[in-house]
Amino acid sequence: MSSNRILTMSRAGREALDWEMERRDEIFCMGEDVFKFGGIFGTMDGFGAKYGPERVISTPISETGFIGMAAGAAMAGMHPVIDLAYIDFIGVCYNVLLNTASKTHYMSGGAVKVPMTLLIGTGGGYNNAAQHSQCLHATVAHIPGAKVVYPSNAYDAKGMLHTALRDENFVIFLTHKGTAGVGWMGTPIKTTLSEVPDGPYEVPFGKVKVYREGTDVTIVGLGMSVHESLKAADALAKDGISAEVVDLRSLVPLDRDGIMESVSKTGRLIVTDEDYMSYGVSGEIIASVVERDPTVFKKPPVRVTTPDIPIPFARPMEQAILPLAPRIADAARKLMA
Amino acid sequence: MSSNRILTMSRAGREALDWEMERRDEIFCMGEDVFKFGGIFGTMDGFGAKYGPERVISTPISETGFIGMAAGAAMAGMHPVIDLAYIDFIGVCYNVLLNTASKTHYMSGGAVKVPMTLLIGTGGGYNNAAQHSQCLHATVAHIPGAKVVYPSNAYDAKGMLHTALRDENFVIFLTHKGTAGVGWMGTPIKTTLSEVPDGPYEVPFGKVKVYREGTDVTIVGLGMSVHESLKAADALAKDGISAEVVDLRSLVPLDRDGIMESVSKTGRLIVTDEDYMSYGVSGEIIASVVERDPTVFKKPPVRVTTPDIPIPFARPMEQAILPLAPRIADAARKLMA
Amino acid sequence: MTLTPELRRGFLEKMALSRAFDDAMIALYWEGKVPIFAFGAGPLPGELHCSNGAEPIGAGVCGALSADDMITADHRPHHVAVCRGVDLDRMSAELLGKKAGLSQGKGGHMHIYDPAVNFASSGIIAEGMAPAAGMALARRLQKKPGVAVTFLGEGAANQGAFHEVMNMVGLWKLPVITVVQDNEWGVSTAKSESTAIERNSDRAAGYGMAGEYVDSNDPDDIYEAAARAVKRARDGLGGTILELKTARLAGHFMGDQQGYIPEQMKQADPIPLYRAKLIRDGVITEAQADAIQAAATERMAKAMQFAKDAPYPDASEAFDHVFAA
Amino acid sequence: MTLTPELRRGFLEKMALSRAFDDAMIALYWEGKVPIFAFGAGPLPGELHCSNGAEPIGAGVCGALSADDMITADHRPHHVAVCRGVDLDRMSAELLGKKAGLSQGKGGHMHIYDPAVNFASSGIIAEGMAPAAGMALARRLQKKPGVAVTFLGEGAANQGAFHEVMNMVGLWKLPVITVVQDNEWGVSTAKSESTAIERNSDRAAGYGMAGEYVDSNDPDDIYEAAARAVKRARDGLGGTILELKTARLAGHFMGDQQGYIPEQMKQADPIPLYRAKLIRDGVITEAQADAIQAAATERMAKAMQFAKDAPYPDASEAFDHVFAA
Ligand SMILES: Cc1ncc(C[n+]2csc(CCOP(=O)(O)OP(=O)(O)O)c2C)c(N)n1
Ligand SMILES: Cc1ncc(C[n+]2csc(CCOP(=O)(O)OP(=O)(O)O)c2C)c(N)n1
Ligand SMILES: [Mg+2]
Ligand SMILES: [Mg+2]
Repeated sequence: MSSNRILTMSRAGREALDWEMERRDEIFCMGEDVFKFGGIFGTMDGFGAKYGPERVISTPISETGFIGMAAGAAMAGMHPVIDLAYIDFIGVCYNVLLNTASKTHYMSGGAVKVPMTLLIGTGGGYNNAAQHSQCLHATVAHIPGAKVVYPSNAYDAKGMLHTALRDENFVIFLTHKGTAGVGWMGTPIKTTLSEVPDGPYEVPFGKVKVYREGTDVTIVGLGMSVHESLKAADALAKDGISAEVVDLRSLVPLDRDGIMESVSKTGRLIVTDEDYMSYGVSGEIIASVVERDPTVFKKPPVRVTTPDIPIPFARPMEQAILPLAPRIADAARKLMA
Repeated sequence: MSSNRILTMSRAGREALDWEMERRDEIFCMGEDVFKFGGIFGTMDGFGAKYGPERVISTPISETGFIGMAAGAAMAGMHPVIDLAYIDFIGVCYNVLLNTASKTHYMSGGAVKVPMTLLIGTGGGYNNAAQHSQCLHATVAHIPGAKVVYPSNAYDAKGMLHTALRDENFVIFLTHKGTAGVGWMGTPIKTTLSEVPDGPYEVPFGKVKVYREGTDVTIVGLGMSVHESLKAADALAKDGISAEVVDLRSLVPLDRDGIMESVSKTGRLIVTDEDYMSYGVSGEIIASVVERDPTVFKKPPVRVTTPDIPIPFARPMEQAILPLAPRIADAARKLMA
Repeated sequence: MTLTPELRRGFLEKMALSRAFDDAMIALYWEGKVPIFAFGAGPLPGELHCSNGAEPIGAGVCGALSADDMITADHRPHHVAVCRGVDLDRMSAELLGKKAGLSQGKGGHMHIYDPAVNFASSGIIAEGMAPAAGMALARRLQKKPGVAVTFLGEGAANQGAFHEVMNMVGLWKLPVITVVQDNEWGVSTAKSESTAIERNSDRAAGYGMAGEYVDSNDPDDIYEAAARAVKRARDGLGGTILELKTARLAGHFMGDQQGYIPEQMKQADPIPLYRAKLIRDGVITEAQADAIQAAATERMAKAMQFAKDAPYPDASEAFDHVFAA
Repeated sequence: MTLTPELRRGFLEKMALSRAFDDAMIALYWEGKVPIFAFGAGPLPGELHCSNGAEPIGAGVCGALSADDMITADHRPHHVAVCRGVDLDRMSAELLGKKAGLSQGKGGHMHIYDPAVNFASSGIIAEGMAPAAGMALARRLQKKPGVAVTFLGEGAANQGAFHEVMNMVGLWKLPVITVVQDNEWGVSTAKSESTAIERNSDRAAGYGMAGEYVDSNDPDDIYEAAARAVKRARDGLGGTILELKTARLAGHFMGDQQGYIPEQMKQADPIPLYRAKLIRDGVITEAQADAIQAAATERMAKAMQFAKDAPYPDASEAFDHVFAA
């Protein structure tokens, strides 16, 4: 097969997992409905038939139980891949993330490893209301001992999943529902699609990706916000404003140098994030820049995020509070004024 | 009784709860061992005997269950006061905080209220290792719909607990174990003690408190970090450096104006926080200042926090990673150099 | 506690109304979702979990309750809400995200709150169990009457909260009825694939409380079992795990093709069965049955019109109700 | 599975060693904590939950296990660790926070990991249950033998994780033995104040697995029950909830005055009882018993000396092991 293939994130991620599972017996999948439904993003689509119920295990609705089991299986030499569907559900199993999977290696002084990959969908924009639209990536990124990555396009989805599956640590692998390219979220977003090589490859964690170069303003985002930023950058280009769009891709480790590099060039920073504003990613990014050099800023940096409110159901309210392209573009225009 | 009484935070908080419970039947207490032990900080000390087992309910070790019950009781017109002991345990009941207690008022369009007060102890410094020393205040402050307060001295502990008990919302009331003045944490820290009026009074949420005025550098902290900052300020005074110590007191709402006011004066900012550094309070504070005015800084702001690592057990490691006074003072000296 | 003809006719009325509600919402759901199916499109966006097939539970259980009693339901709340008497117009408006909705458009279909009839629902699995027990505790402290009833699915019964809450209900003999709606499926997972034993009602023994299983999906039987549970609760004998076999006729949520359901597991529609039974028992005539159906359809049409006519909230209202003032 | 004299003598040896460990740690714990009691002071800082009184569980259950089997313990892990054969010197060093400790001083007494004997423990209530089941699952996938045993308290059995894990163990017939250590107390809360029924082993029926209660706190009885559970597990018959009545002689943690324990609930020390029993049964003589005690004391003194002599880790090592390289 040629490598001239344009894939969705969903299909690309599936290739990585399939490739690794074919070769490594220690990898197995677990999660609600994964055997028949293949995971929220189809990352395990068809795996039930291909690998059987021993390696593709549908579980009861017992997240503390099965993610805790996965951690134990990892300690015993396996590499579980868990589908948690929506990040809104972390509330019922947060202890496993916070205290077990992330800290055992440290608490054992390195004697025990917990290699496991936790796939979680994030985000809203499709009117699923306060308990099924959250991002909460800051909540998981604040846990020491867990790596947290967040690809926003098919190429990265595949490469970063290979990397996660070869990592000996607990990796929280986030995907914004709207970026994955699954049918129930509507037409795939064009900028999430990419040409994806056939074979395996790794995309290293902890490096930002400059999606689009620019000179006037840096827009830093992650997940869906990258694509809203790209839309905003298109609009801004028409106004003669050159925006550089930087995708964080990885929250832990975080590429502070990469962010700094872009801001040094433009002198203007917008951080856009679909997670709640306070005590989150947006503050961390801005602080990381200013603690290196506050004089880099020609204008005060700006946050375009979901405000500190639960996500409302009705479309007019939901669309207004999400950090969509027009809000990002507006912020950029003000920065240039 | 005269008001010339110097109390610990523990005793002061107890007075507020006792006063309110005497007068308001809707208040009741719940938590593990609260009937016999009176709560982790003795906030309910003696209440078992005074108010009886109906109003001071010792529970099974079922945090999702009893905190969820508290939320239901609140919806039905009560005001529960819950003792969760250590914040490290939020992992087993995080859903109640994240999705139930904080969001019901919003999701019901204001039709349902959830007035409840959740008392939680935070922090380390006494070698209780990775699962009993965490702060995690950013993890709860990132939840929209929950108020999060954090007194650091007896006067505020009493006044803010009165305020919490009269608030119609879900209030997460944090106290650093080391500041409470309970025997098992050793000799009470002098700066946590205050003169406490006999009668009830409210300390409003969302206002910083300037503990000590200064002109050279602003040190913003919360909980235990306030007291480490005060120690650092004493040391700095000997070097001729005048430090202003600002206690956040409340994370939600957050007094961004109050912080800005101090930094505008000194032009130098240290944020000190015993919680993990990334995606936490320290980044939020710095971002809040710089997004208002990056030119306020004479020098880049500095964070003195617990790094992004689990808390190690052994004293030499633990003491080195905590944000103690010498680290804060060092940071200030560098800022002044 | 007697199964009077009025009561039974009422069951059919409630069931018909609940079904009319779901059918109307299903029809609307597909508007605007072509050619590509997207949760977020159309006048009724978001996930939609309908109750078709579970109406006997709503009718039978709610029929055994009085105004003082309190309910928490789950992500599939319509049948319970309709049978409890939640305001139909405002509930319809809520599903459409209108300002006139019960939650002023902030909640959507999983978050139905109507304090006027002590009704609440929420979308995280087993999340409503503890609040229900807490409501019962509140009433005890307030020295007011009231039984709390929490509705969940058989899949949800494997969530840790179930154990914690059942233990406290048993320990403190709280008047809490836990209705496990056994529709055989949790999304695509059959009960036998999720649950170590056949009946969750058998788990009641582990909590020192009563357990009962009703396998007919018939509102008469459900009513009688619920009434027994309510009596025990009011008599101070504590809680019951009431597991009710039921049906899930419209899939897990809209868009669920249900290809995973084998032929022999196809479920019967309880409404025509009950209609026939009432006619057979001489409680109503064919004509009366038709009239009940027509009345339900008409009532729902009115509610839907109300919902459609109602204006959307203003975007700025998103910032209201984060905190109670 | 036969209760040989060698085995029984071994139980006494293990119990004596475990007790020697705890007594030595208790003595050290109070060093440096005067005049004001502070958790963080002295050469053994932090909370300390000792196992005095629970030694028969460690001896009896671990006696029924083989090297392949896996253990997760809780915040009170010493008796299980010592009886499992966790490295005594390095475990002692860990409690003192030394570089030579099992976790290089990073873990402390609640976080004992010794992969050489498949042992782990952790400090959040019921946290170890799911990992134990996962270890059993791993072995099944790897087609390797091994039973997993998880130890928790009777108080912990009311945590939601218990239910979730027990259901999956039952559902998938995993070889997992859940040892509920019923020492009658969870901190100051009596079992009757926390648990709706008398015995957690009766909850096993709700998960389709075997449940057994042993009420003697005698290692012989515990061994036999554990051996039965191990046999069931190895035979593919699935898990067991094994609840064992035991004692908590040194309070919940150091500093617990235990004023809440009524006279009639005072617990017996199982070690002198077992010693007398073995002498009565002619398994050992008084002199041999004394020798066993002396050997334990001596071994522990050696371990303590090792721990005391060992250097602390360097402060900079705090940054190691956050991630595996
Ligand atoms: C904690 C949590 N996990 C997973 C989900 C996703 N989810 C929603 S409904 C559902 C299935 C519920 O099955 P059951 O309890 O039997 O109710 P039914 O849908 O059959 O009415 C799942 C897995 C959720 N909402 N919350
Ligand atoms: C989730 C959680 N809640 C509370 C605690 C605090 N805690 C530690 S031990 C304990 C009592 C445990 O009782 P039990 O399970 O009977 O064990 P025992 O101490 O009697 O051995 C409690 C409440 C904790 N560590 N984790
Ligand atoms: Mg179901
Ligand atoms: Mg106990």
